Amino acid sequence: MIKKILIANRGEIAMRIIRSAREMGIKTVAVFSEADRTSKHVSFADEAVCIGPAPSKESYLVIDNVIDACKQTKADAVHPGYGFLSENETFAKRCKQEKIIFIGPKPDAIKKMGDKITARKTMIEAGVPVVPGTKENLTTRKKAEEAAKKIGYPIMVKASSGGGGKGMRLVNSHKNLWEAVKAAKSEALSSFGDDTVYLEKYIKSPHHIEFQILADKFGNTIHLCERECSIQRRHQKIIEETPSPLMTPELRDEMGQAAINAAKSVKYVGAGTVEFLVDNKLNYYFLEMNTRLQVEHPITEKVLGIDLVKEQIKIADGKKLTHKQSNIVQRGHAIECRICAEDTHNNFMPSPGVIKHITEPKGIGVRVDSYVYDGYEIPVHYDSMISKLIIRAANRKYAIERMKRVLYEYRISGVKTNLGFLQKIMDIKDFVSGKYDTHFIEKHLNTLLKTTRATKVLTEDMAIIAAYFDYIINLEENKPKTSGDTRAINRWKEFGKRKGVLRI
Amino acid sequence: MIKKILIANRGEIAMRIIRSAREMGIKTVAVFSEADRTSKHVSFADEAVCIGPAPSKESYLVIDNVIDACKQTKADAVHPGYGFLSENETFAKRCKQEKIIFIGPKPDAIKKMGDKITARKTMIEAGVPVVPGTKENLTTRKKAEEAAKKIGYPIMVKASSGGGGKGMRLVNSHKNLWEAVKAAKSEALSSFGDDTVYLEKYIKSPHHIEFQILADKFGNTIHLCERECSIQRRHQKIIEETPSPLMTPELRDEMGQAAINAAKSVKYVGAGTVEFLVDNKLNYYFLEMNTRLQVEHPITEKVLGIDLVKEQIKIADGKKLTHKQSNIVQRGHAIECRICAEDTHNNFMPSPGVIKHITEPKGIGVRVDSYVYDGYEIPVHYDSMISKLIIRAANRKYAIERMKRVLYEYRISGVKTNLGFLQKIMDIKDFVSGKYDTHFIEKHLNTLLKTTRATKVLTEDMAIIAAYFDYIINLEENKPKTSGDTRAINRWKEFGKRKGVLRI
Amino acid sequence: MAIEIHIGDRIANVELLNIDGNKVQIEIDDRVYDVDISMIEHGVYSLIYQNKSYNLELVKSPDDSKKYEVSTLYSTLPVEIVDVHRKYMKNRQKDELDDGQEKISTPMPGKVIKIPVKKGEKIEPGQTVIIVEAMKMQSEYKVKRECKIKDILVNEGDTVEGNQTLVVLE
Amino acid sequence: MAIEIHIGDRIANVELLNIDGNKVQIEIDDRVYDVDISMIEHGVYSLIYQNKSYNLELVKSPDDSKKYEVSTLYSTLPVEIVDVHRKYMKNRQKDELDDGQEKISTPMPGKVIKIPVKKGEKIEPGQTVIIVEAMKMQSEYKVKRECKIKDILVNEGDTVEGNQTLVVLE
Repeated sequence: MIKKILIANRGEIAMRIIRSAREMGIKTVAVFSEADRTSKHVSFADEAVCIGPAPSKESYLVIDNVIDACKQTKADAVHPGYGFLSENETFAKRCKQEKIIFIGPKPDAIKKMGDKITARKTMIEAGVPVVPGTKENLTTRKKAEEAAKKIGYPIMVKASSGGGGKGMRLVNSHKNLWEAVKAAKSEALSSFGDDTVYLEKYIKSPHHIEFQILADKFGNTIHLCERECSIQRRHQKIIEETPSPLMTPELRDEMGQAAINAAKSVKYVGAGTVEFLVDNKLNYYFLEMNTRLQVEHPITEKVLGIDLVKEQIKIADGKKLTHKQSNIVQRGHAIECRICAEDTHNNFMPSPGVIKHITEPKGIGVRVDSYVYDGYEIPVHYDSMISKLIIRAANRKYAIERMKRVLYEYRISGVKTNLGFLQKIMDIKDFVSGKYDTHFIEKHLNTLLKTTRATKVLTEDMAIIAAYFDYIINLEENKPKTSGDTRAINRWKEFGKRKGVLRI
Repeated sequence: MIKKILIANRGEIAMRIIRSAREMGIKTVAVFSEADRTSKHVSFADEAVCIGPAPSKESYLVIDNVIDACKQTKADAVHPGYGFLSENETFAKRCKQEKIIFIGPKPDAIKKMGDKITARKTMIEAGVPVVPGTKENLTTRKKAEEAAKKIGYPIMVKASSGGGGKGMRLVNSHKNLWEAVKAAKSEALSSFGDDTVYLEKYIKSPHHIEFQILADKFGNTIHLCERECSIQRRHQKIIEETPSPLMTPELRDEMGQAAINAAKSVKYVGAGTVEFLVDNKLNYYFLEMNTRLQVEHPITEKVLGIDLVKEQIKIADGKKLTHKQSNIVQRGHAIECRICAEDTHNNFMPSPGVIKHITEPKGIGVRVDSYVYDGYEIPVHYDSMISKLIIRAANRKYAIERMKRVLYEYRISGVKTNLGFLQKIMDIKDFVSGKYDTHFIEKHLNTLLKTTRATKVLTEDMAIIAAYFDYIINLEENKPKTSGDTRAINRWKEFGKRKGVLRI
Repeated sequence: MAIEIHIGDRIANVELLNIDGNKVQIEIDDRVYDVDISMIEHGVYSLIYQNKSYNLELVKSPDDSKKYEVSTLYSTLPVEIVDVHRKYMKNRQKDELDDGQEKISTPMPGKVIKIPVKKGEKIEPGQTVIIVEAMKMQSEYKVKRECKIKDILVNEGDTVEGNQTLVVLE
Repeated sequence: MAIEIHIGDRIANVELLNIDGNKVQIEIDDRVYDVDISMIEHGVYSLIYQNKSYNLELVKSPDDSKKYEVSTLYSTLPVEIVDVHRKYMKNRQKDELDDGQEKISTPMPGKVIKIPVKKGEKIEPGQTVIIVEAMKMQSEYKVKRECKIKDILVNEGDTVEGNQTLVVLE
């Protein structure tokens, strides 16, 4: 029985894991870098260990330090969250050596799915459709051109160890091919230390649809339906929904079975996600498998009523799956928006800083997974995602209405966020009708970046009045105090008591 | 089509109604008393109208003022919430006269269900089981004693217009009967202006179980399963759950059908609740019908995925029900705790005041319906309930684990609350095993009021250290300022920068 | 110099030994603690001691900057900083309390419903002096000893503050 | 005396006419408003005007107590209080801006990755002067005009604050 879990992560996902562990009566250990002493996961966990300086490479990514923290606190299991060490084969192996339960798949599954060419080969053997392309590293111009001819242009050149859009090139014709391959190889070598690249047919109007998988140690593997993740900027998802507007019950069964086959082919254990590209004709192709919990896992939890972190822990503890495939039915519709501290008008550049005031949306069907608070300074060292806004409603129409309501209810001041950008997406016709692919943001960027519709003079005037009074109250505040009460609200009341005409 | 709803209420229920109306694109109007200018529903609504001084009798209960506010703002519908005017036949009639849509049943249904003797008679005619007892007002000693003999002791004397435990007497034997009747009559007259009382058999170990009803204007009536509400203090519910631990699928069907029959017998339209007493042998008896939304409606929303306020509005707008009885299936388990500003050690006496700081629980399966915020002063004029904590999980065991987690995560400082009392209930064996009736709080009161288990010296020492530093920082603060930065956290940082030994 | 801090019934002697950024060394009775302390939000402190993480929320008494309620995850503790002046006052207060009940006040704001006694009236133990209503609930305030109504400071129908003296006894 | 308040491009003349508790009378340009104004939380105001409820959240600029961002339910507006001194400064600043770019700074904190120029070096329009990384994203800062590197105030590997001057041009 797992008694104490160390969470080798930070931010909202550390909070999320602590919550489920606490419900199960399991103690939790937070690790933190020197930049994260005031992060919420540190004070929220039962124990906390500092594992190094601010940069991830010197703290969250240092396997020795994480293992040390486990030993110090006698944690018998590690949950890696997403990012950081979550898909690191060496870390998973090391945990095994040290007899610490790694809450995730076996090192071999991580390895096989981590290398794209190996994954492609494994899928082909398992009968899972992959995008037509090559199975080997491209070494000569001749081989590359022959392979490309077979596949047909346009073609994608991809790095085998790649991710996040790096080491990728789109090639439209024969004459640019070899140059693109060379460029991709050079970028891949400098980014991932591996220049292996391969070719894939370019899928037009692709939809990014993924299937959640759960597998126990006894070979029972089920899928928990799909998530539609085509709304992306800079190759990163910002809105996910389930069910996918593109999905049919038949296709769900078929793709779900393909995802199960993919997982079984690497003897997968735990929670994982099989990502597919789907074209407009509903042809689907294996893209990659993420051997960890996904950022967007809560939308699955919302429509299925299942706690995925609890399931992960139970599986790691050697328990059998209690859910059967036949009982997995989505109810209603869920959407997630990722709230990022970023400047949408400046190429989505991160915008860290001090959060002045947060008002989080509440009420029916809303879940906010966040880790920031009033006065918190977002560190410059890590990701710009500060919160996930997840809603569920009875159907897709209601879900969009609810997401609009909560996006307007959400207020974050002090840093720039993408809240306004997300609000506008909810009004775009293609989104409302569910007709979109991964080109959505690109296609609608002009509309999305347009300055907010003209505000009415009346609203402007109210803003002027509020600013005017705040300014005056602050002038008063800087005068010598007559009262000991420093609560702003009472200062205001005192200010209001003075009847008569005030002139400045 | 309803375009603008005035919410004739305050607090969390006003917020809850505004949220659903906003999702439907309907404008909202808040009304407020002079004591509620800074209440959240006022700034949250699109419009706001002051309807009188602090006491409810001079504001929220004044029909003319509410109708005036509707006319001023051209609201075409009124949602009465719960309490205040929600079960006031005169108000419902007046709305009809003024051509304002009253979001609730017709005045006649309110009237019939509002008078307990009339309700009992109506139920008997409709074939709904009622507690054995009398159907007429008791006027003479002889009649009372004859009727009591037929029913058998112990017996309850109840006021026909009664509620909240007033005008009720338990009688164990013949010789105390007439005295109890006279006492109940006198109390009923002074409390409700009506001395009509009747007799009912006293049900031992009663469970309070209610069924949610939805009915449209076309005669379609369905039930939305039960809520178990037996955990009560001072005759008021504090914890509700669904499904009821007592329920069987057969009993659910039977009682659900009885609830539907009860609603149909008064041509009920809208959302309503039929309350039953159930004994340990699963005999059930009609208790009363609440012709409005209940405080505890969110647990039904959680297990069914249906927005009850949206349903109310759609029905009032003349839409047909879209849900079918066969599709109404509870998924998982939901619990609600009512968070009250009260002194549990002093007979649950209300404890209003200024809220200093709130940390609301978050994460998977949690919903908090509240209206208070940091610095808000709870008015002395209204109810002491400041928040509702609602959770859902896959089963009852997980639900209790989750409720424990979120009760500890919830922090409210500045006023006394019942959070600690609720935490203890989650540990009581009878609650955990689901074996409880309406005597639960009474039975376990001693355990529930025991001072929290002894804190460890280590924890005490940590509390001492925190208090020590806070005290020192505040001493520093009162010295002339050297920095313009007034944020406490930065003062702390400055304080920390000074290395070396500090002596006081 | 060490100071005295009361926590419930316990009296602890506290001395700060060293401070270096967030790391402090502090002695409580005979135990020396090396603690990493940080203020997270206003009044919310995070302490880490031997890897254990403590999240403590402090509420200062509105009337008294030396009295706190400190909430941990599982309990709320009353803490009071005691200096020399405070010690003298505490002893004095104790003497006064021994003399018995001197006034009637309510712990919370409310409305005076009824005052069934008059100024100068002699009353018996257990007799009701005033009835106050708050949030729909009425509370009767009774005297514990035989005494005389020295003064009545409020009228029926008045709205009163928490801890306001309503009736003075002698 | 009226004061000037800028909101985006608009310049409004504002004069407070009367104040009575929460009720204020204020003139903006030619319109007179009777408004019920209340501070709810720190920096959050509730205004009621002709029954319309406005919930406005104000964020003061950290560097400038006269600059605000005011958020309504649907938009965020830049508001600036302008007095005589401020007016003079604004005009002066405008003149300076016309002279062109004088320094390179970054809008957010980050880490200096590379400085491909040297002090005293003459550079062309569009040439990269410094590369700064924040939150896994690198940004190149380029010059708009032909100029000379007057001074470099940071080193490669340095952590920099938002709005800190990194390189001075001439």
